[in-house]
Amino acid sequence: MADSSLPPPPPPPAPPVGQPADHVPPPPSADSRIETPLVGVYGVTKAFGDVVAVSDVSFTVGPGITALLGPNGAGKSTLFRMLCGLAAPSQGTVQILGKDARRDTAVRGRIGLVPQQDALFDRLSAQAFVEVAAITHGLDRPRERAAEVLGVVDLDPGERKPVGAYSKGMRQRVKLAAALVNDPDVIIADEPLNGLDPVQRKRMIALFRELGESGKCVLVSSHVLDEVARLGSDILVIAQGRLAATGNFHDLRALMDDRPHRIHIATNDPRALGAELLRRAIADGVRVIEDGVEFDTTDIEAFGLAIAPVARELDVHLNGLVPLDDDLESVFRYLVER
Amino acid sequence: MSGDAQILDRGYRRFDGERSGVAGAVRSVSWHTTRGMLGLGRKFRFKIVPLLIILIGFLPAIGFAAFVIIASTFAGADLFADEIAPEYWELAPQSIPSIVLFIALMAPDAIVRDRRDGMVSLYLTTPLSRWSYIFSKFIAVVGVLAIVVLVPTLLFLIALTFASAGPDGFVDWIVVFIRTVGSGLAACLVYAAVSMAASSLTDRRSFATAIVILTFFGTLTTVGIMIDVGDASTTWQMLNPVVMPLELIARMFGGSGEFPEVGTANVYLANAGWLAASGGLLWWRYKDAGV
Amino acid sequence: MVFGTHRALDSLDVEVQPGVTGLVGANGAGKTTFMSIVLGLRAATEGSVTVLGKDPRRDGAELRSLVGFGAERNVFPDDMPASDFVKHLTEVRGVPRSEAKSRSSDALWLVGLGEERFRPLGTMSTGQRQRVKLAQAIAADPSLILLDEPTDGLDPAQRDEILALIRQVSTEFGIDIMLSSHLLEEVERVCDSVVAIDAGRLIAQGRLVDLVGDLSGVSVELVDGSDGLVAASAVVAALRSLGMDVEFDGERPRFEVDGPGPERVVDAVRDVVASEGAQLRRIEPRRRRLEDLFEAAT
Amino acid sequence: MAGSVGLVRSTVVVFRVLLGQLRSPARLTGLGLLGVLSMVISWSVGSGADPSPVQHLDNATGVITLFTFTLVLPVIALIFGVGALGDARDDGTLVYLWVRPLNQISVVFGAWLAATVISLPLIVIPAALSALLLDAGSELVMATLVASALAVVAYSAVFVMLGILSRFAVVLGLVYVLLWEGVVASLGSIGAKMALRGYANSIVTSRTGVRTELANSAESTSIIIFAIVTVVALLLAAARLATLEVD
Repeated sequence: MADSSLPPPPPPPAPPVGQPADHVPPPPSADSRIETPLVGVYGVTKAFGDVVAVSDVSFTVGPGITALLGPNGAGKSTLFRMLCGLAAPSQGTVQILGKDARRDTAVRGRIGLVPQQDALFDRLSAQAFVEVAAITHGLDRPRERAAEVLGVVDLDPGERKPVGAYSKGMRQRVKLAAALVNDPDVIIADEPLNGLDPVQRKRMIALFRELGESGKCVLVSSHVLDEVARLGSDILVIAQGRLAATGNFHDLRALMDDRPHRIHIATNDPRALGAELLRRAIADGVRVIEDGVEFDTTDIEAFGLAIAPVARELDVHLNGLVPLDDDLESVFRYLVER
Repeated sequence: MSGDAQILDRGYRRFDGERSGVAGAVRSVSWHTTRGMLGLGRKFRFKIVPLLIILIGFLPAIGFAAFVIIASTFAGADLFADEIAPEYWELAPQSIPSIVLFIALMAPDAIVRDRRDGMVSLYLTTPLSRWSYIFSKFIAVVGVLAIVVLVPTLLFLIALTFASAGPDGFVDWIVVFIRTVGSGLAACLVYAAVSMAASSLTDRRSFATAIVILTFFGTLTTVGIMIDVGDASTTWQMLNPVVMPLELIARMFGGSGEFPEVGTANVYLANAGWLAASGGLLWWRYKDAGV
Repeated sequence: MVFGTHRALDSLDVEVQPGVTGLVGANGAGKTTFMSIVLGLRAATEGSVTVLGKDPRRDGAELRSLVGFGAERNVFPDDMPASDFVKHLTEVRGVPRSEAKSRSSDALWLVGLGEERFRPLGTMSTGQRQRVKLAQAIAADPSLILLDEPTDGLDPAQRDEILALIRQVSTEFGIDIMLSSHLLEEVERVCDSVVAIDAGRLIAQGRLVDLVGDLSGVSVELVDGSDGLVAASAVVAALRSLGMDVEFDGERPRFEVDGPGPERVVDAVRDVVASEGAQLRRIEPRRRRLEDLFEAAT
Repeated sequence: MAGSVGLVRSTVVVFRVLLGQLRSPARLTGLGLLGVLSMVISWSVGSGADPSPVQHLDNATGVITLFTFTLVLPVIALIFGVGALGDARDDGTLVYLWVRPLNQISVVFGAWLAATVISLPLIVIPAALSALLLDAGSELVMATLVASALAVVAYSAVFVMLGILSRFAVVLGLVYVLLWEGVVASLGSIGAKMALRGYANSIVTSRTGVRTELANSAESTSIIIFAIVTVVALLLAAARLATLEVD
């Protein structure tokens, strides 16, 4: 199916586990070709003069939410701009729904972009701004569609105030509405929740999850890892312009076998529990601290299965069990530090 | 082990000395602005324009002073008594070129940079208020402009005194000195205010220079054409911000400059008008400045 | 406080405690208005305000020399070296010139800027510039520092550093701080007390430890994945049969268990998980989060 | 679902959006003042006593071609022409017209329409009123109307192109207007051929008989040249837009 004029894309690496196994596979939309991923990046390099923003990155993304993470200046925004056709890669190819958005303007109609910059057409009202997006997408009922999608982001279509006078949080939701008006198959959002207050943030996270579960490909970048963890667990990590990791961050943590899992257990008899787990070689290291005991283990699965039965056997209370470096924050730090 | 070894706490030190309040704030902002305009503490290329402007202002004065001093030591002091005795109010206009360059290139720097760099809102979180901030900028601009205008004028005055074509008698000299400084400063106030107000309309330096030039020379040419070609009455010159301050200097000496037809009251009114308009515009541009 | 026609702050009565206070949830208008009033740049339409025992409108100038400020906007004089920037602002806040030079140098060391302090601000990273912002705020020895979304635009590593610095300024330097933020997790991590506003109305205020904290019972999490979900439902059913009340949304393998006596609850969870052979990931005391406060109020 | 958007429909929506953005109060008042200035000058020249009607027509035509066509018209067309697409590219709103299934020609066409439509009233009305105030005969008024309207169309296209070609479009535009058209064009006939103002002046000369600077062709030639310049400028702009890296 690859377009002959394009260099045949190198066989994409095993696509990341699009969804944790338990997610019901998305309903096959009419024209989705199973073998073409929604978003494909093959051997892409992008340099501005002698500054290499992105160097030889390849990945594919399927339906669902995938979070693009990376330190400031790692090349995330450049990557997003190439995906939407705003910029051309110096080397390699970028495909959305199998097409290059830089050359094929039709496919741009199936992309929903939430840009990072804050600028809008300041003199328009929210309704007018989203209507412009609807018209430029060629929708036939722009006014109704705009009002509908403004409702989805809790904005009042009747509000006459120009968006220039809106607060940062409200402008962010206008941008989101404009990105959803054409019911896109691929949503690319560069720090979409920046500036939202807690209530709006929670609603927008729920909205993104819904979009992901409905089979759309939602690619979100963010610096707030708590927020990313609530969106989903599939991540793409970029550091210094290179791809550092792809996939579910729990699996990624498990892959890091050079870093034992550290788990803190609060119990009334830390020494007994510690000794027993060591004896059974379930844990490799133990540190007793005031209110409990810290374990190191390389086999997190065995540990998780054994801890409750052992505690029951010794009849000690299992008041708390907290993995210290299993969360996204630690996974990200280990990946980017390297 | 000597008893006086000690490990000092390098932590955070409190400051409970005297704080200088608004006065100190105005002083440091106006000094900071002056340094900025003169390019001090900045890369060399920022020093070129200020140096050029000051040179243009000083050269004629230094040249004239040197010529007079040398000539009078050889050919006797009274040689020049009558030929070169210009009226005192004709000394300041000698530095018109540097005034023009100053208001177009240096004054905007005082205003525009803070707006573009977000410093205005930062200053408002210090003891400065909007008015004290504008005032500190005003002092800086008037100060530097005074150097460009007054120092050459005083050089001329001293040279004239050497050539014994200056005011005779010590008291008379002091009166002329005070009048020169007073009128010169008055002119600087108007030039500074108008150029600051014009530059406050934009955040970009190039646009600010364009607006200042348009304000001063747009009005100059329009009034000129109206009078020369359209035979409008000369009182229209009141709308000419380049000429009015110079007329003010002449009138403060009791004489009259290029436009005697414009009544002295009108000259004062025109200058006051330009000052008020600039103050009003500056207030409007800064009234919403905030955090 | 009516701001134009839009009521930015609605009859707010707030006492800010010493230590680090988080101003949370205020939307754009509310937050800027609040800070402008505290700094005496704008008057409240009704009601009275005292900051550090002073009335901001009457003795604003004196007050502002005692308040450090870190603006949200990341706009700086690009060609000015950070050292000059901090020294200048310290002087403008009333500290004599000689004293200002040494104090600004100390402040830059304390926020972790060594040699790079002499580089122009335009060439610095967002992380470094946030540090300069903090240095400028502490150099004049303020009694209170206002920080407007200090972690905005920072990546995770830079975020941790700035939050640690803020903590250090409060505990080690003994300067009270009020920071605005939209991220409840960060506020919980770094603040001592919180003022929560939603659409101009006060939702909650007080020390964090009183507002948020442990509840009775535990929240349990099994390993992710579909078999985790199956195991969770089985464990939940078993626990309910033992008379425990369990909250479980069925979407993710997590549930909250409560019942008579903390130890009986913990042991019940332990025994059921062991008998079901489920893979345990996390057991934590149930906590009321700031988020739940917002949830309840809207 | 989103097919490719019709050329006319997308041009109209781009036109409406960019026109809204150009209508900033600061620009309108500032450039409006420029028009008022030319009227004040024309009023004073018009009411001044002149030795002979021929000399008066000469003076009047001088005001129009030397003040209005040299300063007012190009500066206003420059600010709006460059602003039409230049502002959108600089502040990052161009992305809302780019990541869309529409032919980018309509973006350039819409921008040109917006620049022209907003410049026309600000230029042609003061120019016509100036001609009236100069009261030097109706030929001058008609000539000013026709010449200024057509010139705006061509200038706007050139400046829209400039706005996309370079980030320093305003400075480059001023250099073209003041240096090229002001100085170089008057040195040789090739230069004159390249200066749009020459064709505007030609229309005035052919209608009033008064010799004007750089005038070198009949009215019909000027109209054709304006048309060609407009089309070529827009095509170049579209070509550049397609290869542009948008933030």
